[in-house]
Amino acid sequence: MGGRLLRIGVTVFPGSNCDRDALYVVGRMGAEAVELWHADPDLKSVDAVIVPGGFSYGDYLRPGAIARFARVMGPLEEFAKEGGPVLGVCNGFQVLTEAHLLPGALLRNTHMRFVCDRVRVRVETTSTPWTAALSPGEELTLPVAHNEGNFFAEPGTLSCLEDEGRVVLRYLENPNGSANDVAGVCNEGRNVVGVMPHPERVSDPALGSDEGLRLLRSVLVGAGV
Amino acid sequence: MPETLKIRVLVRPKAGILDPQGEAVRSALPALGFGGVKTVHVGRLIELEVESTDDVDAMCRRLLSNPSIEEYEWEVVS
Amino acid sequence: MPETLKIRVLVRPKAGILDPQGEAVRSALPALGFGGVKTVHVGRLIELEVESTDDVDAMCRRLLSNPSIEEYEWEVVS
Amino acid sequence: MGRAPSYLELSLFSVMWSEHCGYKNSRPLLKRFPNQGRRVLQGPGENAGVVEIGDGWALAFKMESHNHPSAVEPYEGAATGVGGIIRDILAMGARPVALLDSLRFGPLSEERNRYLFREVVRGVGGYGNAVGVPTVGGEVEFADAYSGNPLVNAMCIGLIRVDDLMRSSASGEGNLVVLLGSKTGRDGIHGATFASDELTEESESKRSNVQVGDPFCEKMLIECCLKLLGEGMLVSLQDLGAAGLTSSASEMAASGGVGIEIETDRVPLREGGMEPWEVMISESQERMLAVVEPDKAEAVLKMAERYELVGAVVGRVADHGDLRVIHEGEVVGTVPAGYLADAPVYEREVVRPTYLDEIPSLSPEDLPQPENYNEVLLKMLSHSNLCSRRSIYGQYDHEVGTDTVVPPGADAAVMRIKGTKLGFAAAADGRGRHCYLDPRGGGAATVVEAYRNLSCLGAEPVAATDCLNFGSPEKPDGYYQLAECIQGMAQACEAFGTPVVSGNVSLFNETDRGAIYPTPTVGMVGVLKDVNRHSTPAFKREGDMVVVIGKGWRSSLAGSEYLEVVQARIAGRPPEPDLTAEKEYSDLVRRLVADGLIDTAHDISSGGEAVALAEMVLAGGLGVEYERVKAGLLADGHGGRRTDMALFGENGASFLVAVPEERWDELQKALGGVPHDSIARVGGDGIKIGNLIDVGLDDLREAYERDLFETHAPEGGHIG
Ligand SMILES: Nc1ncnc2c1ncn2[C@@H]1O[C@H](COP(=O)(O)OP(=O)(O)O)[C@@H](O)[C@H]1O
Ligand SMILES: [Mg+2]
Repeated sequence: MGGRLLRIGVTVFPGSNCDRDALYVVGRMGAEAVELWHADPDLKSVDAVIVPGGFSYGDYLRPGAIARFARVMGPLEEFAKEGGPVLGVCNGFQVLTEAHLLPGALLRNTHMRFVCDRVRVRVETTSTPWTAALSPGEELTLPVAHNEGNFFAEPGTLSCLEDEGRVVLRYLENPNGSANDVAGVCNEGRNVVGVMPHPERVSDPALGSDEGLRLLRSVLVGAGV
Repeated sequence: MPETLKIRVLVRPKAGILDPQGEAVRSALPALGFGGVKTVHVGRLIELEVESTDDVDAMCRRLLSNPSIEEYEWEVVS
Repeated sequence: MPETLKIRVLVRPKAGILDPQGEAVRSALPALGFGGVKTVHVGRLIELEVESTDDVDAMCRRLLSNPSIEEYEWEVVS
Repeated sequence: MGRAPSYLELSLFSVMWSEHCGYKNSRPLLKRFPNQGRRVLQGPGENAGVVEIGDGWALAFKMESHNHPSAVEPYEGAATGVGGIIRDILAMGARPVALLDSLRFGPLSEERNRYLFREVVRGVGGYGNAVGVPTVGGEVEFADAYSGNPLVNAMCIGLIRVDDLMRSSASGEGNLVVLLGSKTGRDGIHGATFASDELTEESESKRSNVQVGDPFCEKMLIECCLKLLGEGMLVSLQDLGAAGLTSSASEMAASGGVGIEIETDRVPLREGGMEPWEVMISESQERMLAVVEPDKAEAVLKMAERYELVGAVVGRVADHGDLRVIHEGEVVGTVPAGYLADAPVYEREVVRPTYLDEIPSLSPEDLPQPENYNEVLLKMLSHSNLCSRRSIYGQYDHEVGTDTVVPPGADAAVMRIKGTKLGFAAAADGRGRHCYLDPRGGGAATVVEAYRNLSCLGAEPVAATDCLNFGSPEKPDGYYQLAECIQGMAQACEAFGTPVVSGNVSLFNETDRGAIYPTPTVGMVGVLKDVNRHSTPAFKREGDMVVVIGKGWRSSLAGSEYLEVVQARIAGRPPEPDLTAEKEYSDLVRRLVADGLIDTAHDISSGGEAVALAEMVLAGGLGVEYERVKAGLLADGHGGRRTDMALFGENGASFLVAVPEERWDELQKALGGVPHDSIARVGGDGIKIGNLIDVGLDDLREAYERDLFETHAPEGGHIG
């Protein structure tokens, strides 16, 4: 796609609350931010999609359980199956697992508390569009803020994720009881990535760090921009 | 060792009290292609294995339910 | 208008799946003077009023429970 | 009104004139607060105060109490408290961008208090986290006086363009009144009157009308209203709080000098069979009332639908000055809106309580001097009133919005404003014990604390909001405390040029165990012209010189934290705040930060100099060492006083700052005649004060970084 400004969509569900943060950061990435309203079954020909954090539908029933049925999800699933880069952050990660675009599920934090903190994570694979610009084994300090970040997958699935190198980020200090300290995973096609930490919250030196921006900008590298 | 009883506790929002979860699910259903659902209420299911039922009611009152907004019922299921 | 059926859906964590809420309740009980509780599991109670039961199972599978971590059962209560 | 009111009219009066809405007892006293200033765009009287902060931006902010609801149902009480204050800010047209919470509980040794504390914190987080407004600060204290009567004060700050300010006054005969948000149920019927009763066994049974919050709906309400305002579709906007439609409609009408007619059968209801009076006073949450021009009504309702909200035209603006309630086409109640909005006021005689003369005076001579100051320091740092608050704010999303520059943990939070160099800081403070020992001095000290905390970060304090938490004003002691605290606060705000632009009153905070400490809480906001020029308490560089500025060594043990924690006594009269010195030194520290001379500052407050130093060590992970010579000086208490007084005494008007050695001369010049003393150096792996204190970083952390909650506490429930 050469020099063309990349269009990155950000889905907005009722109750999403990191959508504006994501749209802002897409601008800082040097891409064009496109709002994708949950009720419009239209991805507006974006080149990549971020499913942002928040409390879609209040996290009622189960986080992501209702949002995954939103009209925008149809085209999003198509886009994902065709290999389009999709990043789910926090609640976005939960939505993508509920939609079966990513394996496993995110359970209640074992300590039963909402956790808002900054944690160290290790980049486990750089062969995804969202980590391509990082170095393998690199350590990042990223913010987490969630009630249900405790990644679970059947033992079989989990070992398969490990064997296929589909654990994308791993906690160096586990904030929620997550299996194998998993902080992020990708799908078989490696184009769909879900992470509990919030890269968009550390994408600005004014906020003390832009490690998140480096992660997010990977998608531009991947796209050869 | 004493054989244990299986207890099932159902906790639901008191009548008249706002049930945001139930309301959110109900209003979402049509969009998911599920019509004809009149009301939805979401509560908690708690299953216990106990040695005796003596304390069960007290547990429900003090810990398992919040009497200010919830009502509960319990039964021995086995 | 068609008279409605009251449905009760019980959703619980699959056996063997970590249940932080149940664990929290269990570990809180002794401090409150409630002994002799072997296991505690916390799940969801969903009560629906529907016109027909045709869709109920699909709703349970697709929306009300997450089959990869939860199991469900439902019955017509009235 | 010249005739006997109907039952409906009576219920309107009863809810509106109850203290909660009408400020019967406090209104005359509130007049003492200064409320003017060059930055003030909106003082008291609207839903929130508004101050201009530059570049065409303004901040709308207010603090509100939800004490009684939280005592009965802590999770929902706290949650709906947060929801309510957010809607006040929204009503001004501002986007809510920050929350703070000011909390008081009985000692954590009691199970009931642990339960209230745990569920209140969960409630604040449960609502704030979901609605997507970061909780960036607050404060919490534990004392017997709050057992059974917790205090839950929530503050919200909103950001708005000066030109976009919204008001609540209705206008335009024939304009339509639209209700937006959630359906109306029987929530909190008579809750407004209940909120001003003393808590009794009997009120425990009023639980059935507990209000439940729905942060999801609130989030939709925020986005919907901001969109409607952005597109200029609203004439005026007002939140529904205590007394529901009644207070909102009558206030909108009264302030606009018009009348409003409400058709109760047009209000979307959650339950059947609600009487008109129930609809009028229902306190169902997540609702806003808007005045809309007829031709825009349809678009407004469409917008509500887009945001999955209930929207309905429920009435119209009329030229008569009445609030008229219409049911099935019949007028079932008519009350002049002004009557409702202006409740009668009581002025009472101020009588000095005898307890003040019975407070034991403090003669340090008969206090035993501690043997081991390492133990004393650790005991102080691990005390529930001094230890880290991380286990609280770690449950609050304090980063959503990506504007939090200085998160909780410092003296105040700093927020940026995207697209500008501007920033603002906010802090909430209260000093219950001090106000009990000396109401006027304590009232002033409360304002001082907030002023100092903002200045530490380099922010210029511009205005304040407050929450007046007191016992019964119908008892002489209670009224005296109320009057005197207000006097002290007013004097300080006057001296500092920080007008009080909004506030809230919560009286009758009494249980069968007696009244709470008089606890006015103050929320203050300050401006940073360059948000990158701020300081924090954390030590940043080995070798920095640590300088005490102000009255550090003229400290006292009277009513101090040390006296209560270590000597187990509550006695003496804390030193009178020196407002002139407080302002002079605070302003100086702020200039030092703004000029880029220092990036490390902390005020000496609860726990005195030693605790303040330890906090700076803990925040930065770098140790500190008193220079030997000076240590001697301090050992005899900075000139002949007791060691414990020198280490842990409190006085105020004092700060600790740190600078690289090469800037020491520059700093001295800048300090000029202001009393200061270079006392220590950053370095080592702990806190070392001569031969008195030597504690390693790990021990400090273990004492300070305490988890204030039980581990794995289950959700909800009703314990105790
Ligand atoms: N209830 C609370 N909610 C959020 N933050 C809190 C709360 N209590 C304390 N904090 C934060 O912890 C830090 C220390 O609080 P405090 O000791 O009251 O500060 P100070 O003594 O400077 O007023 C501050 O940053 C404050 O914002
Ligand atoms: Mg301070």
